[in-house]
Order: sequence, then structure tokens, then C-alpha cells
Amino acid sequence: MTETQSPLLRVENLQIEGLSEDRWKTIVKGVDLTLGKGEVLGLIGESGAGKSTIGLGAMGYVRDGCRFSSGSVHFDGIELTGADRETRRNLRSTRIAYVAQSAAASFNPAFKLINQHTEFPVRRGVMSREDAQKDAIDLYRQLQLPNPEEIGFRYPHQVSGGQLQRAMTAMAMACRPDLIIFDEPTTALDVTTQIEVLSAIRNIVEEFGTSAIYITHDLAVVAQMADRIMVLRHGAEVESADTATMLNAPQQDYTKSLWAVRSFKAAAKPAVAEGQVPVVSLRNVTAQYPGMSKPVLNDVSIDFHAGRTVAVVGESGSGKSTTARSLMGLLPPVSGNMVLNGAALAPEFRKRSKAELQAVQMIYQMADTALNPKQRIRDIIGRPMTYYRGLKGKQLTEEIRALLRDIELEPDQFINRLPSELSGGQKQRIGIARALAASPRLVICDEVTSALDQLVAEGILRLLDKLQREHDLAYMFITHDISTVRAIADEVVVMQHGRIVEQGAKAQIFTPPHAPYTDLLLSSVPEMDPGWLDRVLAERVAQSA
Amino acid sequence: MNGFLHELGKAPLTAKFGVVVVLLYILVALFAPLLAPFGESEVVGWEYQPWTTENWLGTDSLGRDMATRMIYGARNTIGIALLTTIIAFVVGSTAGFFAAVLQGWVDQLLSRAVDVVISIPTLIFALLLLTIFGASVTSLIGVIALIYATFVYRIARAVAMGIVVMDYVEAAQVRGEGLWWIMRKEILPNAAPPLVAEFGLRFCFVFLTISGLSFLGLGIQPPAADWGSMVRENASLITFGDLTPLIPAAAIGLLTVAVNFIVDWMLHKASGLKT
Amino acid sequence: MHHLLRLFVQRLALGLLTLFVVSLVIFLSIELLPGDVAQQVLGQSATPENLAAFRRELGLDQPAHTRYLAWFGGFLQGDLGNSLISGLPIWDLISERLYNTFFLAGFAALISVPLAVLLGVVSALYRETLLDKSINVATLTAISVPEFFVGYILVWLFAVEFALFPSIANLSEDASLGDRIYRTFLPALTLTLIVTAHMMRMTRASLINLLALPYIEMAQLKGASQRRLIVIHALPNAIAPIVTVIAINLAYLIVGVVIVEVVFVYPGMGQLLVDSVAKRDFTVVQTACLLFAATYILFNLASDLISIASNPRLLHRK
Amino acid sequence: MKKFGSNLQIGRRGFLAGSAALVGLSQMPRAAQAQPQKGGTFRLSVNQGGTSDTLNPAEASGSQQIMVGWALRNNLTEIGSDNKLKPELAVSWSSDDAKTWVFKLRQGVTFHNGKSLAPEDVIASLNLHRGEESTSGAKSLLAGVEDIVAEGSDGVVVTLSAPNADFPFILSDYHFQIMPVNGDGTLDMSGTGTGGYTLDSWKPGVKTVLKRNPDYWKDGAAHFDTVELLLISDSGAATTALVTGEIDAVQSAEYKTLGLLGRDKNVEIESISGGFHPTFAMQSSQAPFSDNNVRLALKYGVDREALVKQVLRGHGTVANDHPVAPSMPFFDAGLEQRAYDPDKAKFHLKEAGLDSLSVSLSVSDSLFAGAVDAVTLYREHAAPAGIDLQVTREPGDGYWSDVWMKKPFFTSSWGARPVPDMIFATAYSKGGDWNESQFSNDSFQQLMLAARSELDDAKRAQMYGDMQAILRDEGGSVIPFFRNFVYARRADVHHGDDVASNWSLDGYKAIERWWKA
Repeated sequence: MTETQSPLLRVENLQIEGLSEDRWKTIVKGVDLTLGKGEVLGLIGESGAGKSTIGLGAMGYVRDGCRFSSGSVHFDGIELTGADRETRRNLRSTRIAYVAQSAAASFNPAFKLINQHTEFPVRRGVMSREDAQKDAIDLYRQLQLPNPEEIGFRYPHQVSGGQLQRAMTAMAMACRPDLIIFDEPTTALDVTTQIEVLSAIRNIVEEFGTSAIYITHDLAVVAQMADRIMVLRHGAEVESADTATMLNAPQQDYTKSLWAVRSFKAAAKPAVAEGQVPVVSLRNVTAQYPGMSKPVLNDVSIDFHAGRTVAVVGESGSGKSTTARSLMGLLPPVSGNMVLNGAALAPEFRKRSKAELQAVQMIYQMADTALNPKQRIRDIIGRPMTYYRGLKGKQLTEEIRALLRDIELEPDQFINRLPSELSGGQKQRIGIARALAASPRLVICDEVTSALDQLVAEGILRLLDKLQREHDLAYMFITHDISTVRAIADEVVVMQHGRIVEQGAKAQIFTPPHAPYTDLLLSSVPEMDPGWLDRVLAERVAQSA
Repeated sequence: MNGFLHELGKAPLTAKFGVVVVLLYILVALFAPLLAPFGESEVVGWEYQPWTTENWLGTDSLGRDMATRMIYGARNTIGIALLTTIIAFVVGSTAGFFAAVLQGWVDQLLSRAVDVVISIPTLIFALLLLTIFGASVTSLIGVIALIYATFVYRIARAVAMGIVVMDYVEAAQVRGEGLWWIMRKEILPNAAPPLVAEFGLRFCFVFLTISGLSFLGLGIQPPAADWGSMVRENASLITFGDLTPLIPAAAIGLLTVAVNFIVDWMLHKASGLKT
Repeated sequence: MHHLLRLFVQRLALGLLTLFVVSLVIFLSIELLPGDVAQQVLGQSATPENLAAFRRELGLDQPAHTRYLAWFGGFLQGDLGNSLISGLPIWDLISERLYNTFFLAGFAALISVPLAVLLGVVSALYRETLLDKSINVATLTAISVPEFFVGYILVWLFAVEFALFPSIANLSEDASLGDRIYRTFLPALTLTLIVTAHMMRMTRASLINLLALPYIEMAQLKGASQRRLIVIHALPNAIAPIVTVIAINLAYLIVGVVIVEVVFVYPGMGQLLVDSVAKRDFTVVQTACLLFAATYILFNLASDLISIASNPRLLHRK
Repeated sequence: MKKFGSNLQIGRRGFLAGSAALVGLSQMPRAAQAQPQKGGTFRLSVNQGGTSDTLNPAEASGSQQIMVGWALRNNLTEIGSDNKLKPELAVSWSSDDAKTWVFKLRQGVTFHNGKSLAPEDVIASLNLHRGEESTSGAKSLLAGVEDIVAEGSDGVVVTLSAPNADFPFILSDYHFQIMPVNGDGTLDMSGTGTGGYTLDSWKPGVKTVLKRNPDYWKDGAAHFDTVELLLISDSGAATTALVTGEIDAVQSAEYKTLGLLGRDKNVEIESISGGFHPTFAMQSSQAPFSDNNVRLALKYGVDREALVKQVLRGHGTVANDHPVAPSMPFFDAGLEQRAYDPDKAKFHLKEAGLDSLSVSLSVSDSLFAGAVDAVTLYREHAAPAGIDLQVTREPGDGYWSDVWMKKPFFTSSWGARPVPDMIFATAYSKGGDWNESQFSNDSFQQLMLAARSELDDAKRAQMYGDMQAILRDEGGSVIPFFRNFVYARRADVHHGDDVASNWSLDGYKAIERWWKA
């Protein structure tokens, strides 16, 4: 698989510019790469590294507002950056195909999957409609889609995310192209789904000997998929090497720092004293959305103690965020109760006193939607202080400045900014500051790091840990990311289908034997070992046999 | 203001043209008495005199100076349309935000009431109300504002619905903030850009509606000069190929085109599309 | 499909409720109008005695709610009542005008809807080109001038200068379809100019909005041409907003054409409604307004249903 | 133009002769027209009326109802093209004391439904406007009728409570159309008459189609095969349609486009001096108009010459705040003409104890071409006198029911009447149906009654002169001018040597009198 006699794709000194604020800015700064037939190249980097732009550029495509400024892309002897539209268009589907990050958004909602699948094989005259449909069903089968005979006749919204991603891979394969660009195909998926998609993609690429560029920000994923890895940063190559070399002996500091990200671990805390009253307790909480037949939360009981972190982990739809919403009073439980400092907490937030509202604060996943884009930092942080604590004037300003220093942002620089003038990590810090401004007892952190690059996320985790110690805060830490749980949790709650599957101290949860679901969850987390995917799949086959 | 000028510098030519035209109209409207060579309804000569240095645009059917009538027309027509649109927006957006934040029965009640008003033909409803309240400028403004507030309500509600689901609104709600605060501080600033664009469009519609009502004799009353009536008064001349009625109509058209250019530009900016 | 049917029934019920409230609003408005039908009919020769006699004859001496209920009762049984003034059954009074109104609206719609969609697609396809900008400026200008002015210009051009079409729509009952089309051409063209711009701009905007979506990029990356991108991949997803704006404009063609009727002396519903308001002819106003409101509601309902039918996510649930 | 005034010789013998009385009306001399020809379709646009107009002559008020009514039906008497009273369904009439009038009916006249004209038809048709229950607009014209009875098979005897020398004139009023009685004694108001046309379709507010009555009794009348009468209230649309040849005649042409219209070789403009006049009527029973000084101030505050020039483009003559036109019998030429005098207006305001006056005058374009312009100019004229006259423009449809006689100060318009008594009785007498200014003056009232029974013309002229003076000095209406009837027709539409000046369009009888060639 690694021989590269005559490269299929040769990219030389590729430069791409993007229009930003009415100025052309270089976003890809002279990248070279070659890709042999049947080879899989992993492109890895943080957001803004230019991975997708390079991937699309390799197809001779730039998004609106971008342009090729220099360099060349040779695909099988054809230079694409200067080729006319017609030439480039005719290569697509038949010789180069693309698999997008979000299959749900990238399938046209108006047509059935199979019609989208067969569109270009038929139009380009590769095969007849009937053959194309038969071939699609074969591909669906090969990609282990359930009901391969029928699934193509559904509309995209009727099919789950993991299945759509496989259907999209099948669609990319429709004309048996020479090259497929995979643009973060599993990023939006849950880990247990991801593992299925990864194995499906790998198998089919191997089967047809297709060359591929696999774009991701996840090292462990790329380790499973790629023959070679190229690390990108700020639109330029940091280094590239074959997968084993790259994993074991990275040369550049930046690469090393990426590899080292997962080193943070919060220091252990003393166990909870006997008889210590939890700050907040959920007792047998069952919640249901109005008009739905089944409860979304079923008999959930969790205690939150001051100074300790409860990590609530689970996949999408497990009810972890719903638990937070119940706690916030946004979804009042239909049975069970909530307790704050030993006293009953009103189920609905409108019925809660100011002090009760103050005690429980929330940090949201998407800092972009959590901060009012039209308010300045001063107002965003200052309002809870004024509202709950009655701070005004000079005292208020002082307090805001102190808090900004606490979250490691220079007050003079940031106090009058708008959220749009901040980076992702800075926004999340402001989100944290807004929660802290209320002087809460319990802070709910809802996937606060999942939208952030790893290095930035780690900074946030460190900050949260520091603040917890300083303010003796109780954290409810909602996440789907097991490594984050390992880093920060004191207690772990594993949820599935609105129920708690397993809960207890971190050490206890991570030490076998696990509950079956916990086991699945833990074993599905990719590891940096290139052999991990084969091993896990083999183990699972063995278990089910 | 500097920011605006900066933005304007980068705007397409159509938007610059729009801004210049609108500013010009506003200046003319504000300084009408200073700019106009004659009194608003002063008879200065014979009817339909040709263009001269004294009567720049000639005279109208009664021998009043056309240029003067145009200038005062700007004041009456734009002033009334602007006031009407502002009232419609204040009332409509307040109600729309109200419905979006509170939802439930408040939303249902307001939305159904708006359904009722919208399903009655605009012109007939205006006719009924203007007959009830009399065809004065005050009732004209009130009635048209009420009718247009229903359209604004729908847009404001839709925009606010998109904002209400944002986490920062939820954060403010669970903080315990009151309704007024949420509407004013969380929703209004974020709803403003689409509403401002809408304001431009609605201003044009109000403007045309008032012209239409003037045409039917229900709008601005003589001798006040307004462009709709001026077209109407001289309309039959078109049959004979006379250009006089074209002037006020062109003034109406030019303003609406200009406003639309600005709106297009703002919508384009708001959409974030590069092409 | 059954959730669609249920939605249809729900919306229909809501529509009927809206109509009921509309009828109340209209009734109250007419009650509030200065003077009643008796005064309007008897006019200058009104004396207290014959006013009273007249009111007795028309039942105007009854309290308001009794009169409303009487009308409503009749309405429910399909009896629209008689014109208070001429005493003729409402249907005789409005049927021909209603036909004229629908004819004109239909005529204008037949020209304007395909034209608007076509222009919208073309300008989305060639966006930011000279062609797109010309279409944009032309349509903008058309909606920017008052409709009576558009009417007069067309009269001048087509009736006076070139004498191609009549300036007034002098219709006879037994006119052939061709004659009718000939005589209503100018009003239809006026309406076309007024409504096309709105629909065209919405078509263009909805299409261009979709162009930023991942599935359009995907189609492009699959090798779709610009034309295919717009017509095959984007247009089906833009049906909902386009149909909504078409519905609004079709409703406008039916209910909002008083001014065009005046300019072209077209015997439609608008003029009758205006006359009847002036005469306080409650039954005529009420019937006409309800017809208009029903038209509006039905068009909206239809556009909602088409939007749903065009959206597999709503049509086929999981 | 011939001047009238001295040659008024309406003698008793004239009436007794039963043929025609001289009605002094001005005539523009005109070249003899071609001989009438039968055939063709006459498409005519009128501008008064609405969708709810009926064929009931008691409710007739606008040109749509009147012209259709006169195409379908006849009166007992009519004003001819030469402005003289002529026999119509009555071949002759006579009276000895001006109190008892005997009308002899024309023989052999049948209604469209085949029924022969009989006294019962005439009696029922006239009684429509009499009695307690009558809601007719012409009720006051027949208020003096005590009894109407048949005399033989062809006579009708009308007994008046008081003498009225003008009674045969009164019966030429458009309300008094003769309709057949049904078997049950009710009147057939569906459009059946003795007129030159039968009703093909009646769509008020839109279009009325009439077909020629082949059996019309009148000679040399009803030439068109078909008549289409359209209601076009927008004068611009009507003018355009005339220019483009889609209609053959318009009821009134806009002054402002007359010059342009005149250049069109296919269009003929008629300007007929008549008694048509607008009034700015004040409700003189109400403050501030109850003070005659206020009324005088408003009368002095209008520049009549300017209005005639600017609004009528010269197609009219100045009026003197009374409704008797120079073209009418008994016009007092010796009465001094009131001139525009803002100082006098100011003086009268001061007399009324006012420094300034602010009043609102309602007007609608549908009243007559240039109505809004006239009021707008009036506003400018009145301003120097300290009168702030606000122009309230009202919608045309509904003006007569919502504004006229409802608002304190409004514009109105009056068609010509053949004799002064008719307009005095209707619009200025106590109890007159259309006494729009609520004028109530005892000496005026006495003079009016006395003049009716006075058979000496010199004395009558004296009385009518006095009445004109009373109205000029005390009346509640500002009457600025008498307007010519200005209407237009296609050049291929012709009329006889004379054109009646009592109404527009040949006395509203163009349908019967004109032809196409």
C-alpha cells in the first residue's frame, strides 16, 4: 500500500488566498504534497490550519471568496488550478470524490439517497440508472449499512448520522474514483458510531485501492486511517512522515506539543467526608418533554459536593444535557426532587428566588451563541454582579477587572471588547467568567471544551480546575469525551437513554469490570496505536462469537 | 458614524448612490421652506407654464410652482411615511418580541389577531378606518401604522424566535431577568439589523400605500403638496404625452429605488455571502 | 400522510375561526361608520318617519347583536342575503364582478409567476453579472413606482401612442376569450409589473441563500454545472419560500387591485367594495371582505401545504 | 351670445297655447349639422352614480340614473334642444287660474311591454313623489299638488293648492318619468317605459346597454341601434378613452386638458353656457355661519374672476351668490355684481367680532371637473382676509350621502332649472328638500309664493329680482360662477342645430337626440 511509483496527485507550492475584511489574505502558504495510487495521506492540524482548504484545493476547487494565488495541482497529469471549469467538473465524481464532515448537511434534503448516489454515474455515462442502483445497494452492503436494499430509498432525514456518513462514502465510491477527499468524516459522530464508520471507510478504500486524503484534527483517528501523516499549522506544513514514524518520533516542537496534549490531570482531591451535605442533589428525577410519550430522564440521582467535579458522560441522546436543563429549572421534573443546600429547590426557574438562581450557574458549549454578540465584555460579566450582588460604579468595574485577571485575560485589553473580537478560547473564558460573576455554588459545564482545539481546551480545563480550588465550587461536567473525564473528574456518571448506567468515583469507573455500556464506550475511544482499530474490532468479533 | 462612513466607502456604487439620494431627500424635506422659491400653495402664474428660470419645473394645473410643490411634497410625503413606518415598527416589533419571548397563549392571541387584520384587504381596511376616523393626517398615520404593524409583527416575531433560542437569552432568563430587560437588551440589539433592512422596504411600501390612498382621495389632503396627489392631479396629461406627472412619480420612484439599494446592501452584508 | 391531513383540518379550522373574527371586525367597523344605510339611501329626503320605516324594512331597528346573528345564521345556511340598497341578492350583484376579478388575477398570474421564477433563476444563475444587475434594477424600478403611474404609462404607450390595446376594459358579457384577453391586457400587464419584482427577488434570494449550504457545495464537488446546481439542486429546496411569496402576490392580485380597477375602469370587486363601504351596504361589504379574507387564507393554506409537500422532512416523518 | 332679460314674455297665452314657452337660454350659433342617420353603437361615459343605483326615478340623482331613465321613459313635458318647453307624453295642457291644470295625453303611445299609455299610468307615476310615505327627492316639487285625477281616457287633471304658473315646467323634471302600472296597481319600475330605447342590461356602476325601440312614437329621435352607457368616475380615464376612440362622448371634459384635447381632430368639444353652478354651502343655522357677517366675509373672500379664468379656463360666467343664471328667465341684470374684496371680508369678520376665521370646506373631485382646484384657489383668495379655509378632500363615492348637507361647510353642485322658482323651491325655501344651506328667510318665502300666482311678468320679474338680492346679501351659499357644460364627443357623433343647456350632453338627452355618421 505504500509504494508510490508515479504519483496520482502532485501539489506544488500551493498558495490559496481568502478574502477577509476586503483584503486578500494568504490562508494556504505554499504546501507541497504527493500522493501515490492507493495511498492514504492524513492531514492533521488544529482549526485554521488550512486542512480543508488544501483538501478542496487538491480537487481544483476553492470556496467562494478564495482563490488560487500560485502553485499547481497535478492530478494524473492534468493541472487543475489553471484548468477550465469544464475540465475540472468532468473529473469530479468520476475521478475525484469528496466526503464531507456533516453528511446530514451535505445530502440534499429534497432527494432520496439513492437518487443522489446515482446522479453522476448516470450523467457521466459510467453506467445506466439500473446498474447504478444495483451498484449502490452493493456498496451499501459492503459499508455494512442496515437494510441495504431499502435504505437508499429513504430521504436523508430518515437516516441516522453514522449511516449517512457511510452512505456518503458509498456515493463517493459510485464511479470508483481514483482519489477521495475525506474531510473530517467522523468528527460529528459519537465514539461508538465513529468506530463503525472508520472501519467501513478503511475497508472500502483498501478494497478498491482508492487513494485518499484523510483530513482530521484527531490524532488517534488519523493513526488508524493513514499511511502517511502531514501536520499542518497556519496554512503551512509542519512536518510529514509515515504514520509510525510520525507517532513515535515527531521532530517538531509543535507536533510534540500536539502529541502531549492529554497530559493534564487534575490533582486528586480528598474523598467526601461522611455526612457532608451536598451543595445540590438530584433525587430520582424523571423528566419528560410536554407532548412526548416517553420520559427523557428516568430516575436520575446525583449529588454534587463543594469543591468536587462530577463528570456526566454519555453519547448524544443519553440525557446528560437534559439533566442539566432540569437542574437549571428549564425542564421541570415530573417526579423526584431537587435539593439546594438541604432545602427543596423549586422545579421551575421562574419560581426560584434570586439566591437560588444565583447558586446554580451554567457554562455553555457554544460560546458563540452563549454570549450576546451585541454586548461588551464589561456588560456580559458585569450584569450578573449587578443583578445578584448589587454591585455598581467603581466597585463593579474593580470586580470585573479582578475577574478578568482570574480568567487570565488582561482587563485593559478586554473589558470593552465585543465577543466577535475574541478567539474561541477567550470567548469560553468569558462564559466561565459570567458564571463566576454570580458567585455560584454549583457550575454546570456543558461540553465546554468540545468545540475547542485540544491545546485551547486544555487551557480551559486548567483554568476550571484552578477556579474550583479557589472558590470551592461544585462542578457538573457534561462531556462525551472520555479523556476529558479522565483529566478532570472526581466522580463519574455514565448515562445512556436517559438513565444512569453506572456511577461512582473515577477510579472505580475506569477500573474493570465495567458495566457493558461503559465498556463499549471506553473501548470505542480511539487510541494512538495504529493497530488499535484492528485490535478492537477483532476483540468485538471474538466477544460476540 | 466613522464606522458607517468606513463601511460606506467599501459599499457598492448602488448603495452609495442610494445613501446620497436619501440624504438629499432628507435635506430637502428638512429645509423645504428655505429652499422653495414660493409658498406651498401659492398661485404664481397660469397653469402649465413651461420651464423657466423663475419656475424651474413650470407650473401645475392651478398655476402653482411645480418646483416648490415638489420640495414641499418631499416634506409632507416623506415626513408622514417616515413617521408612519416608525410607529408601525415600534408597535409591531414590541408585540413581536413580546410574543416570541412569552410564547404560549400570548403568542397565539397576538398572532391570531394579526392573522385577522392581515386577511382583510389592506386598502379596504384603511378605507373603513379612515372613514370612521376621518381623513386627517393623524388618522392616516395611525391607520396605516396599525396595518403595517401587523406585517412588522410577523417579521419581528420570526426574527426574535431565532434569537430567543440562543443560549445567551436562556442565560438571561435563568438569571431571572425580567421580560422588558430581555426584550430590550438581549433581543433588540440582535434583531436590529434585519429589522432595519425591513424598515427600508416597509418605508417604501408605506410610501406607495399613502400615494395610492392619495390617488383615491383618502390620503394627504390638499392644498398640502404630496407627490401621490400631484401625480393624480396631472395624470390625464400623460394621455397627451405631457411630462408633468412624470416628475413627482419619478421622485417617488427614485426614493424607493434608493432605499431599496441601501436595503440590498445591508441585507447582503447581513447575509455574509461573498458573492 | 395522515399527519398532513390533520394539519390541513387544523389549519382549515383556524382559517374558519379567522373568518368568523373577520366578519365580526367588519360588522363592528360598519357599525362605527358615521351614518347608516337608511340615511345613505334616503339621503337628502330623509325624515324621521321614513328613516324609521326604512330601518324597520331592513331590520336595522334591531339591536346590533341580533342583526349580526341573523346575518350569520343566514350565512351558515348559505344565504348571503340581499344588498341592503338595491335589494338584489348579493350573488347577483357580485358574481360577474367576482368572475372579472378572478379573470384578471388569473391572467396576470399566468404571465407573472412563470416570468418571475424564470427571471429569478436566471439572475441567480448569472448573479453579479450585468444581466443580473439589469434585471435587479428593472424589477426594483417596477415596484418603486406607484401602481397607478405604471397604469398611466402603459395607457400612454400602448393605448395612445401605438393604439395596440384599449385604455379601458369595456367588457361585454358575451365577449369571447380572445376579446377579453385583448381588453384586459393592459390592466394585467400593470399588475404583472407590480407583482413580478417581488416574486422574482424572492426566488433569487432564496436560491442564493441556499448556495452557501453544504449540500450545494457537495453537488458542486460532485461536478454539477452552475445550471444544474441552481435548477436541480437548489430550486426544489427553495420551493417553500417561493411559493409563500407567490401566494401572497396571488392574493394581492385578487384583493388589492382597487387602484388598477379605477385606472382601467375595470368592473371588478375592488370598486364594488369601495362603493359599498361608501353606501354602508353591510351585506355586500361583509360578503366581499369574507370572500377576500377566505381567498387570502386559502392561498396561504395552499402555500403551506405545497411547502410541506415539497419538503420530504415534513412530508415523510422518520 | 344673446343677452336676455328684457324679452321675457312668458305670457299666460303661451301656456294656454299648450305648445311651447320661451325659455331664455343662450345658444352658441353653430353650423347646420348633417341629417340624422340611424344605426351604430353609441358609447357614452357618465361620471355620476354608483353600483347601487336603481331605476326608481324617485331615487334618481346622478347622470347615470337620469340618462338611462330618459332613454327608457318620457315625461309629460320636456325641455327641447332649443331650450323651450315642449309637449312630450302630454300633447297639450291648459289652465285658467294656474291652479287647475288639464293635460291631454298623446294617443297611440305604448309602453315597451305593449300596454297603452293611460291616465292611470301618469297618476301613479306622479303619486310616487307624493304622500306621507314618499321618499322621493322631488317630493317638495309636488308639495303643492292637492289632487291628480283622470279625465276621460286621455286627460289628467292636476289641482294645486296654490297657483303655480310654472307647473308645466316642473313636470319636465327628470324625476317625473312616466312608468306603466302593473295589473295590481303598482308601478313597473324595471325599466319599462315609452322611451326610445329598451333596457338590454342594467349594470349600474359598470355598463348599461340599451337597444333602440323600433316602435318609438317620437319622430326623428333615437337614432342609435345600441347605446352603451359606462360609468367612468376617473376623468383622466374617460378622456383617454375618448381620445383612443373607445367611447364616443364624455359627460364632462377636464378643463386642464381641454387645450390638448382640442388639438385632436377626431374630438369635438362643446362648451354650452348654462345654469350649472357650484355652491359653497354654509349651514346658516349653525355658528359661525348663523352670523350673516361671516357669510358675507366668505362671499367677499372669493375672487370669482380668477376662478372662472383658472378653474373654468374661461368656460363660464361669474355668479352673484344667487342661483339664477344670466341665461335664465327673470335674471336681474341690474343687481350689482359682488367683487373680490378681502378688506370688506375682513371688515365683516370684525363686525362678527372675529379677528380671523378658520373653517374647513369639504370638496370632492367628483362634483365637477376642477372642484378641488376651485376650493384650493378659494383658500388662497380668502387667506388675505384672515380666513383660514382648510380644504377637506372627500372621496367621490359617498359624497352626496356622507358630506353633502352633513358637514357644516361643503361644496355642492347644481344643475340648471328652467325657471327660478324650481331652484328656489328646492334649495332655498323653508322645507325645501335640498335646502343645503338651511336658509330660512320670511320675505324670501313670501315673495316666492306670491310670484307663483302672479301672472304679470313685470311684477314677477320684480319679485324674482328682489329674491336674487336677498340671496346675494343674506343667503347661506357662496355661488362663485355659472359653469358652461363642457363635454366632448368624437367627431363622427353629431347633434342637431341646437343643443339644450339645461343639462350636460344635450340636456341629458344625447342618447335620444344624437346620431353617428
